[in-house]
Amino acid sequence: MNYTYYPGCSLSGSAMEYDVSTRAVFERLGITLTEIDDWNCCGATAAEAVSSLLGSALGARNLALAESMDPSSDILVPCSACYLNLKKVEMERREDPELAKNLDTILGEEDLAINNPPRVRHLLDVLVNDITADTLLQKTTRPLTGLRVVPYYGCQCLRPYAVFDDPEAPTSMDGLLRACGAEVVEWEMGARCCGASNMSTKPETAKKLVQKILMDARGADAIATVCPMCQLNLEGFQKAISRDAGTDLSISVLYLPQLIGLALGLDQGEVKLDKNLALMPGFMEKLLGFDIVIPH
Amino acid sequence: MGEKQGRALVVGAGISGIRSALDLAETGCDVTLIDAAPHMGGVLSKLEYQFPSDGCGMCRLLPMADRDTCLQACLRKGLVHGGIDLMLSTTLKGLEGEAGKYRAILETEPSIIDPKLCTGCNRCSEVCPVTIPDPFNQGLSTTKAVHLPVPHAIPNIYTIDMDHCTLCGECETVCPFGAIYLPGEDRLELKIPRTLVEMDVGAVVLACGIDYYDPLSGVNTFGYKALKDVVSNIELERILSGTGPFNGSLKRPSDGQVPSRMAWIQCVGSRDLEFPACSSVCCMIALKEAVLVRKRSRQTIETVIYYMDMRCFSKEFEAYRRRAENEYGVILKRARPHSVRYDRNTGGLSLYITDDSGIRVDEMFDMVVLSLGQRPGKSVKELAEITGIGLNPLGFFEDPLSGEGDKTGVFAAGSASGLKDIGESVIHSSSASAMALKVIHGARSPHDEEREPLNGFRDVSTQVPDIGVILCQCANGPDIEPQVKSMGASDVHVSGVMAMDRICTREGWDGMLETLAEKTFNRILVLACTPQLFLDKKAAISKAVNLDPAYIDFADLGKGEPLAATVKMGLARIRYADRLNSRASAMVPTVLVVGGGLGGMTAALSVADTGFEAIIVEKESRLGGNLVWLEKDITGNDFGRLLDNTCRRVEKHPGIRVFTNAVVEDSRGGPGNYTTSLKTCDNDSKIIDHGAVILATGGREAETSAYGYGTSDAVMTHREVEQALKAGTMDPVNLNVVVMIQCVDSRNDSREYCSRICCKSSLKHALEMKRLNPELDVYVLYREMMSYGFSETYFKEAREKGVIFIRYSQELQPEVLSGTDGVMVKVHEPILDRTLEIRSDLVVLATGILPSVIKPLAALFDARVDDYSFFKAADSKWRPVDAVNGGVFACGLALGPRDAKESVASARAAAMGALRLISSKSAGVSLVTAGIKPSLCTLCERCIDSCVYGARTLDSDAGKIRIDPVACQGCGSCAAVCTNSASFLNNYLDQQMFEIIDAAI
Amino acid sequence: MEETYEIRGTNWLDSVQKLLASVFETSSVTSMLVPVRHSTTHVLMPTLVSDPGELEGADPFAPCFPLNSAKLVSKLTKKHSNEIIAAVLRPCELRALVELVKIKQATMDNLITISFDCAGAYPNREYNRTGAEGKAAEGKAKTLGFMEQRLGSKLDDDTDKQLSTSCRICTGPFPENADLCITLLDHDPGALGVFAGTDRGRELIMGKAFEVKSLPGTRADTVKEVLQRKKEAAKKVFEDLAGKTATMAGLGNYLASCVNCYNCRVACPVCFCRECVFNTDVFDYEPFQYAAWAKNKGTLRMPMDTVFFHLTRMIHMGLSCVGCGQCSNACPNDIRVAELFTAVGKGVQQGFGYEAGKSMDDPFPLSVFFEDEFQDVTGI
Amino acid sequence: MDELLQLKTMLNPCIQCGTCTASCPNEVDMDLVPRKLWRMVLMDRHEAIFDSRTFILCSSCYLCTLRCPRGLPLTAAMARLKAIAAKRDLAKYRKSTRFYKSFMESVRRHGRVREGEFMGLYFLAMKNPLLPLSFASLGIQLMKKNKVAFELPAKPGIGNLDRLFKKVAEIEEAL
Repeated sequence: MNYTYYPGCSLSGSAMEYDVSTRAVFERLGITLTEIDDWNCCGATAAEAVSSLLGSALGARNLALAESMDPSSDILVPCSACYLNLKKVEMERREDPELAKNLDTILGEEDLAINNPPRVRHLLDVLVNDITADTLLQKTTRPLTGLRVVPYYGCQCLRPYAVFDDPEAPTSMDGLLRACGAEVVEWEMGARCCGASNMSTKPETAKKLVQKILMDARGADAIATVCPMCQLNLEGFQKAISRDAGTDLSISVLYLPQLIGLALGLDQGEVKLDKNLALMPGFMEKLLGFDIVIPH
Repeated sequence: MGEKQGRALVVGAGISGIRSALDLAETGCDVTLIDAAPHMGGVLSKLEYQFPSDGCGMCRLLPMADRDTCLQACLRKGLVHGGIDLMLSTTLKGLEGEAGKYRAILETEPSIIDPKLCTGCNRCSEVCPVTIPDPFNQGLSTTKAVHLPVPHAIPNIYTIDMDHCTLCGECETVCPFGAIYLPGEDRLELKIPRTLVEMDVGAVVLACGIDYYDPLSGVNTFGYKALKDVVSNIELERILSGTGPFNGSLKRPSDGQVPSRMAWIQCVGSRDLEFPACSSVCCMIALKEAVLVRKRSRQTIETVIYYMDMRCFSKEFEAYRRRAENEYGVILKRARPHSVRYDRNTGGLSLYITDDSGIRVDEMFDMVVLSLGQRPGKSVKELAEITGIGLNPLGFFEDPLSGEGDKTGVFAAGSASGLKDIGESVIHSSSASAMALKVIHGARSPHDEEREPLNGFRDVSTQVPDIGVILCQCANGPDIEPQVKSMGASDVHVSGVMAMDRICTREGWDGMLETLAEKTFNRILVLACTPQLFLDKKAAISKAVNLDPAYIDFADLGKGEPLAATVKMGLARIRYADRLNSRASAMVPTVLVVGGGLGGMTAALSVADTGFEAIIVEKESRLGGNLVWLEKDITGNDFGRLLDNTCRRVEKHPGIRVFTNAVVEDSRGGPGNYTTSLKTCDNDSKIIDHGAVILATGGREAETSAYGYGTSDAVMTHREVEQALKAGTMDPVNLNVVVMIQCVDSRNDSREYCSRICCKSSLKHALEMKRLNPELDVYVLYREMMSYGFSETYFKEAREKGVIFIRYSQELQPEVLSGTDGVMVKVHEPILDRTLEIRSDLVVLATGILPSVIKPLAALFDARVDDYSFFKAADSKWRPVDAVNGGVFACGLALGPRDAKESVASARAAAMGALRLISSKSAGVSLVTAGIKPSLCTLCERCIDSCVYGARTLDSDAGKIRIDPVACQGCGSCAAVCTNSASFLNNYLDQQMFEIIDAAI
Repeated sequence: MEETYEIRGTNWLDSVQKLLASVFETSSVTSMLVPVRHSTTHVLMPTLVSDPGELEGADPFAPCFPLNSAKLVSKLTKKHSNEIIAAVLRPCELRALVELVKIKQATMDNLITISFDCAGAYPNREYNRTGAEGKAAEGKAKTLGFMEQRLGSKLDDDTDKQLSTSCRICTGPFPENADLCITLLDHDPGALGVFAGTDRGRELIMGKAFEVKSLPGTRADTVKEVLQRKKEAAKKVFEDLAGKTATMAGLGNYLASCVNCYNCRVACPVCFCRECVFNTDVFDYEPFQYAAWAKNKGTLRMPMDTVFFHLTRMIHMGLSCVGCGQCSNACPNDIRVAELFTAVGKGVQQGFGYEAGKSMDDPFPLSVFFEDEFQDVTGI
Repeated sequence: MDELLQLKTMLNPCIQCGTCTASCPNEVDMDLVPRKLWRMVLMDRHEAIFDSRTFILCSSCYLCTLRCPRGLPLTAAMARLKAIAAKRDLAKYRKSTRFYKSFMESVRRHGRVREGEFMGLYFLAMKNPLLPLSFASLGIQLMKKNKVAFELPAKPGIGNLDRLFKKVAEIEEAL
């Protein structure tokens, strides 16, 4: 079981810890990730806002590259925005022959083509359905016992394409986190929008959404995320939002593979905990208390 | 009349199946009525309250003529009719042959409990160790694995849920009648195996009903089954029911608390992507439920209905909605909630909605009811394959406008061809049975045996009562013989008490007949359990002892009442049993049809096709009515061709006489026997004798002076548009903007009802104009789009084609200002909350439907009109086309607004009603019929006022009250109001009742 | 306000006689039913007068009515006749007549009704005891004295202890829809007013040579005051009665002295059966049945079915009871039947939103059906 | 075909039920709630549409798309409005549209986004000397973690997507 890996721009910059921890976890699980050569930006939310064809073309180029590398291996995408953009091309191409034709013309410029592209899979999808919680449970050597985690899914890995989870009441992370020994805290905000794409241009609107999420997460030790936009949004503005809300809303925010990596026995450096912007002392204390246990 | 017809098969024993089966049985067919369930009644067995009366009225389906052929009891319990064989747990597995000569293969589920032996004693259930969710209460309460499928059904046969049964064998051991055969070790060996029956039938009626949308099959955003206080509307009906999980008190399932706020969410599984049709009945169901809740709670529970369009499109529905809002305080909110969330803080349920102002609000409720949409019945697809009947794209039986030309002898009835309310289902079922009857009649062979004539019994009416008592003894029951014998001995009228071993068995029964044949009793009382089922057995006893069934009665030992009271009451009743010595005159085998439009012609054809005579009276010089100017309907049916075909068939039919330029002048008589004079064109009078009358006087597009109609050529009505398009005088290519205004002069204080076809007309014309000129801008200004049923798809199509729909309210009506360059329409757009000005070339007004004047005509036949001057039906649900007296019927627009297809169905139903009456034998008067003692009568005429059936008249020449025994339904109102005791109800006489009461206390 | 004509004679009886005579003059009435004090027996009895000269003995205001005249009007009009007659009726008699017309036991087709402000009446036996049944002149004087006292006190019932209970609790002592309505309250002593209660009355009254006047301005207030007093009196009587008769045992006690003479039934103006069910073979038991019942219960009160009889009459006639009180007058054993029937009648009529005798236009209950009625009883 | 007409055709089946509004996380800050916006599109109220800030506030959470009972691609419709606004370079939306444009410019040059470079491009495009300050707090955090560095626009190099961008523009021109 190997995957063609599409990291996307964020994972090579502001979300490097997501990239590093993902690779580390898969390595620990004995699965090879092969990065697409010369992959390009998926267009994020910006491309569609400029030209929808441009958005599709950017995604299509990556699919074509992946197909040329290995048509039988799924494309694993950790970033939700990238995932959706690539998925959208995968789906829309199939339904809209006109679009498919145009994409062929554009890709033709670089002598690329899409025939039967590999499936686009989100990291969470692969973890839940391919790796499975059972495997994690077996491989967990450092159970995160007593760590209270709220799983945050964001939007674009869930919607509009309901591929691997309920698009409004997702639960796929629950099993994975429990397999890691963590306690999953029930909350309402797992699938609510954090407003990341507005944070640069309409921060006053976006902050309201983040505030709601942070408010509901109170009581948990950490938020687990699967999207670099969400992660940055939830960890980067905690001080300002706490100030607005008049109450301390700071909370540790970690990428899901970081938590899984820790449970699998990786050390803090291997999952790049040093890059996280929000790690609370309470969380770090608990982390130190987790013992490596030898699996029976 | 009363000729024996062939056999018909009716599939499905819900109300539609019951209606069809009774129609066919009453017109002389043998009927086999099957249902896949172990009980009859379909979905209605679970529903106790129906709008607009908020009560039940199912028994109104029962025969009105020849009443004694049918058990006159609550139909929700069961149907027992001499001409109907009921087969439960039975499905149609194959059908071969052709119309009139089918061979049907019926499969009956193997039964673990032998229905012939089970007496419903409940001992099995008492010992059963397995508790399961009660399917009758939608799982809201529990029952045992061996249970009654419907607690109030007769017969009360238990069933075993084999999915849960542990085969412990307790029930088998305890059953006193040996009725239970649990399967053996290998579980496959069943003592009573699956049975296949082959049967020759002339026609098949498919009344297999519908299913409901299952929210669990979709994304279930409303949390159905996940949140306990989110219930479906059927579950709520069960909660409100006296046999429901809380014995009829309204509680929420989660904690048994009385809710304080309840929400209904409409269109769950309807009008969506998966099912782009409207389920037609949910709006009224929700209104009814909310009204029930308001009534029950003395208006303390707040009820809110979230809806998209409140589709109260049938005649009385709008008035019901007004009552619900104004009298009962039901709150209606136009909004579409997307999901129901559980609020952890309050334990309540929260709904996010956007109201009209665009503000998002979060509303809290403690109970949410989902108005689940319709889906085709489980068996529809299989039945379509077996019978060859077509399916529409949504998987319902096809329902063509004209079934006349079809060769097939298979007809869909009721909601199997799309969800209908009870009234529409009843109409549609009678329409199906009318077509089936035609097939059977056409295929009838002359060798069929004639039905045996009644009478020829020995005359015992003047003899002193000489009562024979038969006591049915159960081997396992207590020995009551000595007690009954001693009671018999002390009653001077009893000359013998005979105990028999279980007459429910073949041997017991034969033994009883043998014994009785040797005796000469003139009254017979049989003491047994569930005597309701012995209706046909009464006839058998009657034959064996040559005694009018009037002198044979049963008393129920199984009700748990004191034995002495039961026996004495039975004796008191039988002692006074009698048959009124009056005879109804023979039915006149002719039906008068007033009005020669589509409805009138269809009704006449349906009558004449079954061998009776029909006479059409039309006041115009030609037949056709509104069809003359209509071109086609929204589905594309060609009305010109329909008119030609129908007229041709009417003119050629030997059984139909047509009088054009003629009107009804006067009429005398009553159901079965009318004498009517017609005035024909040359001022001649023509006298006609007929047994029933069908009023098909039609209706017309309402005139208007609203919105500048009449002052500008650019303002037209739909009729004018239809004619202009048909004649080619209007070309939409020359138009740029068209505005259509709905509900003109309608659904307001002066004309309350919805005309129900105008929205379809507007959609039809909007789509037609867009087809001819895609550039055309069409605006439809509406209050509620009444695109019920499958016509919802055209609403969707019109939107997709770019027709803009703007909602306006009664308070803020559009304005039309005529100018030199076209017309300006001003309308407030509620979503944008601003007034739009639309400069248009054409404004089309939907002015609604008015009935032709029928009040004087109806009065001639002792029928009435409703508040809107349409024909007043005896009961809008259960007797939707008949007048109370049972001899007058109406169809088409005379009955209320309806489209051509619905008119045709109502016409066939009206014909079926007339046929039920005039094909009745009426040789004997029903046992429970009113009489009069002239010597006591002071002619106060109160009985006449109190008789809703119009069975009583004053014969002023003779100074006597006359009773029509056919029209009389034995309700007893006349006897109740008569202080003189001059009016009496046979078999409910004063002395008889006194003695029965005496015996009871 | 309806136009009123005032008539001033030497006294009330003279005034009313003038009015009655004028009816003969200006209409085609051939005879008139009116209480007349008989010239030889001096007994006051409803009399059919065809000679206006005989009206001299007419005394409709005497505190006595030996029977409810509605029954007599029934006899005069039930079968078809071309004669046009007039009838002077107390308001309660008129109400009974309206009920009888509704059940087709009388018609008003050829009938002119005349009614008046009723000052009440004494129980028949009481009136006889007062000696008013003396000579014509004494009777007349008695009536006028009664009128003076009653009208002077504005019908204050407390000032006349002899009045029958039915009259004290009567809440309809004023004429409403008679063709001609005579008003006595608030007129000068001896004078009376007359106004038309119907179109027919209007035609009749037109062109009469009486002085046109509007009703005394104080009348409305006085009427209100009288009714208020009577309502309170009625309430007291009914409460007292309810205490006594709420249980079967209580009712039995109340009716304990009933002997099944059926006089109350005969006196009742609205009881109209050709043959009462209690006279039929339904209640004609076999000797062995009596024996069996006696054995069953130990004792059997004879005659049987007395309570049953009254219950049946309440059921049959309660809706039509006009509260005239003649049943009490008729009882040989002084059972206060009228209070019982009036109370029950009022209650049941209220239930149906009906008032017996009030208007010809109100349909008789039980002959019409409303879907929503009696929801508290039917539960739906 | 006119872009707005295309959009209108796409939205024709809308029934104005308001589910989109009730679902939108940013609805409170919108001057025209989504339901009204779509109504405006159907009614050709172009001025009103581009007078509102509704579509620019869409954060692409796709809840409305998911929930629309008519199955309309509402998030895509919002994006289309953004694209039209970007193409017309409407002053009201420059803060956002230039953000997107700068982002895409970075993509065109290098195939990938260099977060630092794109922010630089954006600041240049907005010509607002105060703008960078509003990003300072996050930027400093990121820089501290050595995740991103503000950099001046670099010359296009490996991964340049000029050809792709050009072809897309060509096809769009022809539509």
